[in-house]
Amino acid sequence: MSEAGQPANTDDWDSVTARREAEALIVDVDGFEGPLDLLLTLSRTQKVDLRKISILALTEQYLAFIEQARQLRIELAADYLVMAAWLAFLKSKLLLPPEPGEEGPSGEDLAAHLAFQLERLAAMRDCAAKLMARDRLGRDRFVRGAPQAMTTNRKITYTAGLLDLMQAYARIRTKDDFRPYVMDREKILTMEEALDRLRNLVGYMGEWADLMSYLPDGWTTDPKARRSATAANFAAALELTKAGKVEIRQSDTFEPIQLRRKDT
Amino acid sequence: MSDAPNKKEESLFRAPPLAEQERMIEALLFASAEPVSLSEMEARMPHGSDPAEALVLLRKRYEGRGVQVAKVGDAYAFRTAADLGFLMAREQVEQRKLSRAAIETLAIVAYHQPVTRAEIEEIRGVSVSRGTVDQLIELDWIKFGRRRMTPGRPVTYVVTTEFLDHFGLENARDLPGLKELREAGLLESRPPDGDPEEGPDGDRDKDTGDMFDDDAEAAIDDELLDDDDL
Amino acid sequence: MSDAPNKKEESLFRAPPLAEQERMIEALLFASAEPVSLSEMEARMPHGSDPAEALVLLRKRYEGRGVQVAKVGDAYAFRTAADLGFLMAREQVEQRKLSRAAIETLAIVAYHQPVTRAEIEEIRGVSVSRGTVDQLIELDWIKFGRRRMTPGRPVTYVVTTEFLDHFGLENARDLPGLKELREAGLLESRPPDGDPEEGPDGDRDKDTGDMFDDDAEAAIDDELLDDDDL
Repeated sequence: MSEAGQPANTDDWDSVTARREAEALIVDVDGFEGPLDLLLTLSRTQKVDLRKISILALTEQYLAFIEQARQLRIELAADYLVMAAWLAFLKSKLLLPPEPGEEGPSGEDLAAHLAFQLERLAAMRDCAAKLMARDRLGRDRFVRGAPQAMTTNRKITYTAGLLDLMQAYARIRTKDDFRPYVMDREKILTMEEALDRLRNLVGYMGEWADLMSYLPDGWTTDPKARRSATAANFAAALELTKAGKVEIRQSDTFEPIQLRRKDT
Repeated sequence: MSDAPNKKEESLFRAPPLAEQERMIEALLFASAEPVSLSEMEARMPHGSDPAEALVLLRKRYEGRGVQVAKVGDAYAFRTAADLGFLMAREQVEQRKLSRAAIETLAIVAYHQPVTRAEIEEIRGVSVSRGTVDQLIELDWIKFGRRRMTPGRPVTYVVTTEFLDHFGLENARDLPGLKELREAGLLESRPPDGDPEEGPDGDRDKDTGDMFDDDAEAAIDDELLDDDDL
Repeated sequence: MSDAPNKKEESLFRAPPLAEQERMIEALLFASAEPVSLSEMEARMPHGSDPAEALVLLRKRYEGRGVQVAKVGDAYAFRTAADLGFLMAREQVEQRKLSRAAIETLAIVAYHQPVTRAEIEEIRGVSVSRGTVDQLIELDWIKFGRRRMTPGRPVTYVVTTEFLDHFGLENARDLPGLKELREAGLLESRPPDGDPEEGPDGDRDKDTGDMFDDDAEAAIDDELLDDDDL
């Protein structure tokens, strides 16, 4: 698929023009964006489709370039030297028959990969140029010159129901002699107890309110008590729903369960 | 390459078709930060253009549309149609739960109004931050009541009509008393030793009583005008 | 005060006629310099409006006009027609001179997204300087994408809506030559297999395929929400 295996064609390289080009390259070495960029530029001297490029010839060109740069005492970044070493290795792989039992990719595979990298970089350069040549905003296409302020007024409404208010008041008024609910079975709220309590609260249930807001005080912090109270309250709420006293709803799985008085 | 100058030269002699001029003005008015005058349009458009004529077409095209070509002084600009201004301002309502301090303060004002800040603090047992009171005032749930005729003439707080609306009450006196709260299961602890009958109609009857009569309401307004405490 | 809820309720049942919705979108898009998303339109328009449907009408109406409705990602904006850019010399924004490295990096991000820094370096054969990426991020043309689930969990880069807007692209799939590049196997990390049986669309199909498929696109959006690296 590539001509990598064929002997190097160095005729071009020897021509005066090619030499001049190479010298120009050396003077411009700072202008290169790394060894791959240099390789891509060198490959243009082959004047063939990148898919048909001779990697071996390119390798020769690159190594010659590095050698010249050294003679001219131009300091080259380490990347360039690493690439040179790698290309020298590639060259030997391409020229020598594989050692029996050798592992790893063949010289042809490596050469094909390098050709692919060059083609890919060239393609990206092409794309970049096409991209920059598009009808661009602020150059060819324009936005509204006098945009109008579109405002979003974030209005915060605070929710508080009558129940919250009364519970808050009750909490304050009974703070002094407050003591947690003590029962025979600590931290267990029975369904009957929850039902009794909820039944009394039904009268104050106006709008949809979270079932959890009906948990008795002192049952909301301790996880065990809270779990029990939640379960009992839920069962009680179902009972009341069954009895037609309240309506119950849940918008989605794991969403809050809400209650309200059923108007009869 | 050689086409471009020719084309340009050509346009020196032949003005673009009117429909094309209309497009140009449309783009110009759209992209310009300021209204554009006829002379400026002419200066920007290809030689021989007649912006005035094209503008007539453009204005007609936008008649009844969501934006309109408006004349501003002797210049022109796109403006949102007057009836669609409401689209530009958007209200986003966010619901938040009232803080415990706020709900407690509110409850105390509701049950004890008119009540001074010192009294609120006494009942809650903690100091009431300025922010909490401000928030409730901003929510339109409490307002300043008549000054208490005691040393320092402290300002009092009362609940508002909006408060009653929001909580679905006819009157703050309709709030259930402690006894009812207890019966409703809202008080988990044993009855306090204090007056079991204590509620909004408790021993502050007199104070509360005059809270909602017309005199008091009028007084409140006065208050706000000469209150230098705020 | 009591009117408001009624009015709102009414609109729940009657959306404005489509022509009216089209006017509204026209006004909204004219008012904004930034693309406006469908959900933003919906939030601003009366309840029950269907901006997507009205937009079809609006886009058609502006076909060939001096300003056009451009689709940018899932948002829309009016932009002046590209052929009229010459009129807007005054509005022209000086385009920041980008280094070759920046331009190439941008192209690589656009065509290979989501792409890691190491991959960019692999394609360019040179390390990417911090400044190059910073510059592109500052221009709002690239942003962080989801971390790659490979050792080290490297961050990836993707292009932004501003990028699409700037270069007049509806979405990243519209990049010029994208299809050809993919078919030539140039968006992959390895050369197409030499095996003639397989062709360039051989067994790495899957790898390449998902670069721009819906999952990947969706992932990009998710990214921004949960990326804690920003």
